[in-house]
Amino acid sequence: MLLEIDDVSLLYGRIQALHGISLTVDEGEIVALIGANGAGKSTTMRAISGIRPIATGSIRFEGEDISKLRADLRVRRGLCQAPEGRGIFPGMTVLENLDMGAYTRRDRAGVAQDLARVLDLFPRLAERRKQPGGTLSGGEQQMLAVGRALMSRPKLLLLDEPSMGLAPMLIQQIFDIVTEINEQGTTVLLVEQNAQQALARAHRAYVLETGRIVKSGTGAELLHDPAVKEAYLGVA
Amino acid sequence: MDFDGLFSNFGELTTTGLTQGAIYALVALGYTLVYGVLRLINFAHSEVFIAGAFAAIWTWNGFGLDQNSQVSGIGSVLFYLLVAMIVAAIASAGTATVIERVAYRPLRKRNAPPLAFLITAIGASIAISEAFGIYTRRLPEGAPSLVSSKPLFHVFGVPIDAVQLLTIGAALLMMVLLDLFINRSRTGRGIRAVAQDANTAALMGVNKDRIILMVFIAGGSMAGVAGLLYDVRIQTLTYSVGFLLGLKAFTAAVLGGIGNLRGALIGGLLLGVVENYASGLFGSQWKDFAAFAVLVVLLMFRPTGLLGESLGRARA
Amino acid sequence: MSDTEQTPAVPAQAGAPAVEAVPDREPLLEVDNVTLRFGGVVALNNVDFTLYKGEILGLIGPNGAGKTTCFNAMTGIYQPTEGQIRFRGEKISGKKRHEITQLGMARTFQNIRLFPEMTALENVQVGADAHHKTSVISALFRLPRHRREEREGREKAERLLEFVGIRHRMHEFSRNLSYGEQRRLEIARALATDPVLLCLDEPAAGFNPAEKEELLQLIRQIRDTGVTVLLIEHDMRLVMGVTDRIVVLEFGKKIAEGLPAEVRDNPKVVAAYLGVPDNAA
Amino acid sequence: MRQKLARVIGGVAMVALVAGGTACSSGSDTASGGDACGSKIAFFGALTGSSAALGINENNGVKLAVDKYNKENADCKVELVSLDSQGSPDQAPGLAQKAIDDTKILGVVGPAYSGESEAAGPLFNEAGLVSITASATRPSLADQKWKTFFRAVGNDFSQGPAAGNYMKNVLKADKVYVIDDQSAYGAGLADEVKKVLGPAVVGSDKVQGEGKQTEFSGVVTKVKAANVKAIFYGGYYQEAGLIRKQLTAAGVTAPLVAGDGVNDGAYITSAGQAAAEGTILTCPCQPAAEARGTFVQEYKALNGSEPGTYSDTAYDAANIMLAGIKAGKSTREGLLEFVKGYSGEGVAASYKFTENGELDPAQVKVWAFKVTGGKVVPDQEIPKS
Amino acid sequence: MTTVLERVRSGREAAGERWRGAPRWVRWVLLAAVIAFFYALPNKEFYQYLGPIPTPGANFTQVMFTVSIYVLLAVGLNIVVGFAGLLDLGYFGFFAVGAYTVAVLTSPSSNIKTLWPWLLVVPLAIALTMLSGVMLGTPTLRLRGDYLAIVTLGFAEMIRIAAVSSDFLKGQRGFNQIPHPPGKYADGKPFFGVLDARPYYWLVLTLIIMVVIGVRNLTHSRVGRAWISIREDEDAAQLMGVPTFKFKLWAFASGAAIAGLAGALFAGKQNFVNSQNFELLNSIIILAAVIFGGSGNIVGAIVGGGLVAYMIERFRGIELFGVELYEYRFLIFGLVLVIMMIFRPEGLIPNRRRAAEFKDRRKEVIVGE
Repeated sequence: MLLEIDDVSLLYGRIQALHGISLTVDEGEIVALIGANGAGKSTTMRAISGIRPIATGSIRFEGEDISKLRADLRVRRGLCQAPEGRGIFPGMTVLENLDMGAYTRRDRAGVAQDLARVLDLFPRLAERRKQPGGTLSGGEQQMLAVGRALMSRPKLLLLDEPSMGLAPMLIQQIFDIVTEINEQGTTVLLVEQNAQQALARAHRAYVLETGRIVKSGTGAELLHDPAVKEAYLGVA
Repeated sequence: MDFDGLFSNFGELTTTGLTQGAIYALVALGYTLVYGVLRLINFAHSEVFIAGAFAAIWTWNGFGLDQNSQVSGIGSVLFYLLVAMIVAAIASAGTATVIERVAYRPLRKRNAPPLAFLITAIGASIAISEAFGIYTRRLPEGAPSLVSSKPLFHVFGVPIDAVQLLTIGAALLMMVLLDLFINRSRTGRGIRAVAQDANTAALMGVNKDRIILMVFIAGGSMAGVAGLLYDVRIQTLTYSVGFLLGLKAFTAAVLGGIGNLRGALIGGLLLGVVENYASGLFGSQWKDFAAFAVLVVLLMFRPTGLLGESLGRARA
Repeated sequence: MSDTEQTPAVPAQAGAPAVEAVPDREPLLEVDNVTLRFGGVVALNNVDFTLYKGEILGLIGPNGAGKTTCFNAMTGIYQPTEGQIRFRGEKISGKKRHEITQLGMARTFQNIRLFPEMTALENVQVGADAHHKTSVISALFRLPRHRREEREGREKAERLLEFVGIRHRMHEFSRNLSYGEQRRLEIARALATDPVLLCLDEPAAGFNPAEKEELLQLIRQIRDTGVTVLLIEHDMRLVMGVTDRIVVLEFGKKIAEGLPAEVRDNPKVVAAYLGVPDNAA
Repeated sequence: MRQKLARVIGGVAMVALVAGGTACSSGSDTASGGDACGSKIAFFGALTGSSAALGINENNGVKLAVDKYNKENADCKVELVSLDSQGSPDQAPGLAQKAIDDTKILGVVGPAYSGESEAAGPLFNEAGLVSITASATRPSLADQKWKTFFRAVGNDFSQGPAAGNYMKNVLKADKVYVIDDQSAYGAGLADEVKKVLGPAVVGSDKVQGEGKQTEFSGVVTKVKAANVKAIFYGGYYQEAGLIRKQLTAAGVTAPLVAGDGVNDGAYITSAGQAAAEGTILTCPCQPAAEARGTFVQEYKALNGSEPGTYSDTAYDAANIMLAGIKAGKSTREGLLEFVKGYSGEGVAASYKFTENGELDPAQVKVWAFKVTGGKVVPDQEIPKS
Repeated sequence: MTTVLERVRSGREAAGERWRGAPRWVRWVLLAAVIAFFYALPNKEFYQYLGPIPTPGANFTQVMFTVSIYVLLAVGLNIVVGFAGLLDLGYFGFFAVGAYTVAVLTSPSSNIKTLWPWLLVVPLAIALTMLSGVMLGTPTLRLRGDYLAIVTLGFAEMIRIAAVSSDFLKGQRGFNQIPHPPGKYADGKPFFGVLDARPYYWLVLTLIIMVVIGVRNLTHSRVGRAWISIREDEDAAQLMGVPTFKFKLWAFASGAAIAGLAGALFAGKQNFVNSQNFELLNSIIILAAVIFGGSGNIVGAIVGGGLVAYMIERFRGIELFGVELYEYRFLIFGLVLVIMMIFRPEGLIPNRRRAAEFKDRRKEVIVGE
């Protein structure tokens, strides 16, 4: 078990955003977290990466309880998130942004290798490597965010809405890359609005609703679950 | 208004203004760095400057130099300057670190609102300044005259002396070093990352506490060097001078666009020159008035300063 | 499944217009070829649509499609780079935000923006104050006019809290309300400004189906009191259930406009909004 | 047990008091009784804060006077109360009231500065509490019809013209630059100097006092460009030292002439010996050799430091009051009358007051001092015109 | 430490609850008792029984006058900082405007020699201060947060320099013989004399009560709601139809008016006004006082302003291990500010709303920090 979340609750001020969430991610999996806007998907991600404190419950990574660990130390443990809304450093060039992904790493050779790999995955980024992140288009920023997360060579990659604001072609591309990354050995936890794509690619998935997990199963199961279809795919 | 006073002394007012401005700029960097990363006016930064300035004087005293000593020989002068500079930088960086630890970090741990930070900053500033005042019995301390201010050469008839060269040169050198540090080093990249988006930076594995510490150390060292240059130039130090100088330096930082390193330099130099022109034009008593008037007017037309805000956003 | 025709909604106030879904086609808000750029990013690209009096218009699109940006342009937060927006025939750009509100446009926020340190009642009173004339002087000395307006404002606020169903919580600080209550409070506060047009920005985000159902009823009731509603929403069921017409944005562009049924069957919309099925791009 | 002890001690104290009282009364006239013993005089001035040096000088002078008096009259001591005003007019009324409330306080030496004198004067006047200032030289203080105001030094009208005359006649300066610190004292002095020198003043500038300004490049530049024979500074030693230092550093060699506010050892420390050399300091007082007798030695023995500016005048002011107490004036009215009619010699001057409390102009002597070899040495007495 | 603090906190909360729970008449009686206490305070016959409360180093009545002026200023600044959330670091500048208006128009040493009576000038001083508030606010209130802070600081410093350096404002020479407020005892002696500070104190105390009632009326109205909504979320306030700029200007102007009143009272009592009265440090002390007491709460501001002014004077005349504590008062003041903010950032008597917010904020600390 790579990641194990047990009965996690989280508060925003006095509003409870998560009510006892439990989920697991196994090594080598793609796990998707789907749900409507405001259901608590991104909040879950923030709790895992340590940007928000949890009120109760525990988060274990490779068997170690990391619930009280500082966010940057979680990154050092091999847990890296490409945040929602991309979180590009607008004043840094594409290369510098990618370098930030490798901030915790000291092996120069490995970093260079990964940089080559990322630029290979995203040729657009290679073209714009000297350009400040703020001037990229939405899709390019999304690629940069994913590429940057990869630069830390994470054991578990957390992707928060990688398809947001992207044209269909690009969505396709991003998901292809997610699959490819996964095949290369990175475990992925994916939060998606685009349930169709997410479920199609994921090994397993959880459905969140108002801060609770209401359903879970394999991607295929959920993809064909009529209730899920109606609620999140808009298909009556 | 004394236009004659302004024009006949234009050259010298400019050079002395630039010299003073260089000191403002170095102190302004500290404000700008901390503001860029924490969005906090580090009100106590003026005391960081004073700590360095006193440290330099006390170092010289330790070598048996007082305000009446004459030092000759370029070698020994350089030695004294260098030693005092290192001590001053360490003292200032240390003071800044202590302020961060004692006054700011506990508040960050409690997620206190910005106003609370401002008040602790003011409290720390008053307390440190008073501590120096009580220790020195509120009397001025003299520094030896290490560098001669006899004119070395003339440019367009304006005499340039060694103190001016040293001050402006050292300030520029420190600026370049800081610029390199921020833009080239790994820590510098961390600083810019935290300044632009602290949460995302944490997601990249940046330790915010460590970065904040580095920012205080970097800003503190700059202030320490500024303290040394101040000693060399003015040769006397009173515990209370930090307040106004700090205020001016902050003004300089805002003028240039707070959070913007190059803005701090430009703001500092501009402020030094403008207030000197004003003292030529209206009389020295209106010098500070002019400095603040420039700030107010500028902010009305360019609400984020000359070069605009933010560390890193405009490529630092 | 056009729910609109079969609404049994009880009008909250007397004199509500007929429940007939056909709008009287009097334009209320005209978005006229609006383009908006931030730095290098084009957030809105030549968006063009009209909102008619009395209707509920849905503005939909995937996350990041520019819906909220469009909203912000309409409420005067952003100035369009090109094109213009007219509300009740008047140009929006150049108007101060509170003037736009006083002109009759009110909104809620995607990420709730109440005044957390005010009670629920006070929050709504702030909205009601939009049409009050009390001066500082009359407030200072508690002159009769101030007291009258204060009483009226309070009564109105209580009525609206009753309307959205959280009157029993009116003395709580808004930050202490539950998520659903906060969403309702935002609507009450917006209604307190006596809007002609109410803009709701993802009011159902974070709601469970039962809560969504209640919201649906509430939106209909609001429309039935004569208020035109612009609704940004993700939840297709909600949008399909309540709107008269739908505008679809994607990637800052309008890709479709029409009746809910038409929109739902539009292949472009299906592709963009519902997600591209694997191996179908 | 404890209570008993307290009672015993109290009893002893009472006896001592009564004994002291009778001992004293035997030596003085019977009318005002023996309760002049155990009375107090107050010193009023800055003892902390940025303008404390002057106040400390004066307080030490008063301390010496009281100390000497108590040694000579061991059976009838007088107590000194020091009130720290920080030189701020804000604080002055509260402290003045404090002095007034204490009915044992018969007279006040001070207030030291003109500003606080303005604020405290009306209270003293109302309460009939006599005050002799040893250093507040603003002329207008004497014009406010305060019955209780006395000044043990000449005002700015005496010192200013003298300084001007010195520059004109002794230094033969035909070009003078005048700087002041905008303080009541400094600006007043500078105005008088300007009046005397007339067209010889080729430029003037103002700086900020009270330690607010340390960087004088603007002034220095202008002085340098004016190429003058002498520079006059109206203000206090702290800024004077800095200005002198920065002027010398910039290569200006013309001598600095300043008033008694700069006449303090701290000036030389602040300017540095080399730069301070040759500075002319005027003072409406006489040099030690003239009349000071053993004052300097005694002052040093008591306070451990050299007397500074106004230490002597404060000493004299205190002695005037002590003479009154010695003469048995045990009420405020009595002491006030005594001071009004006083005439006698002090270490700094001879004292006699005019109708509105000024030092009799005939008694005002202005001397010029010169910084030589790191010390302030007397130069010459300046004739009044 | 924490437990003591917790106990103090819970005790205070309990007291607050009891206060709110008490019947109306009980509250009125208590309030009347407190007010009566403060009216009685400067009488020697009363305060001599109060043990360590009277200041040993200065006349207590005079100190109480200073304290009351600070309280008035704190109440005024609380409108600007506490309610409208505008960080004003130069508030004391308005005090200076008020005091100088009185000085210039009444003092015989003024250039214009109008020699008007004090009472006539007071409304003028308030009006002029309000006007200066509007003049400062109009261009600067578009700036936000820290920029506003530095600009107000700059303005206050400009006022001070103008006071020091301009001929018209007489600099350090100042204005003397400023008239006192009118009023005579039966025997013809002036009520507001030179020696007795009590009438001045009573006057300020009465005005404080009136001002507090006025401020309360404002905060319980549309105006107060507008201020708080601006503080909470300026954008949302605008979108709810609040003319934010107008109300920010009103906050500035009302705050300024109160400072102007304080300045006029000060000048009338002090008899003498010069540039030394207006140090920048005063602005900072008052801001600290408001935050210290509990910004956004009128009672908090009163307590903060009173305590800070009183504490600074209280150190006078105390010797500890042979050193006069007065010398250390600002050192102690600075340290108290730091410690206070760390352990109680919401202030001594926070607004109920604020207290809850701070509690929640503490829970939301980022992990590991």
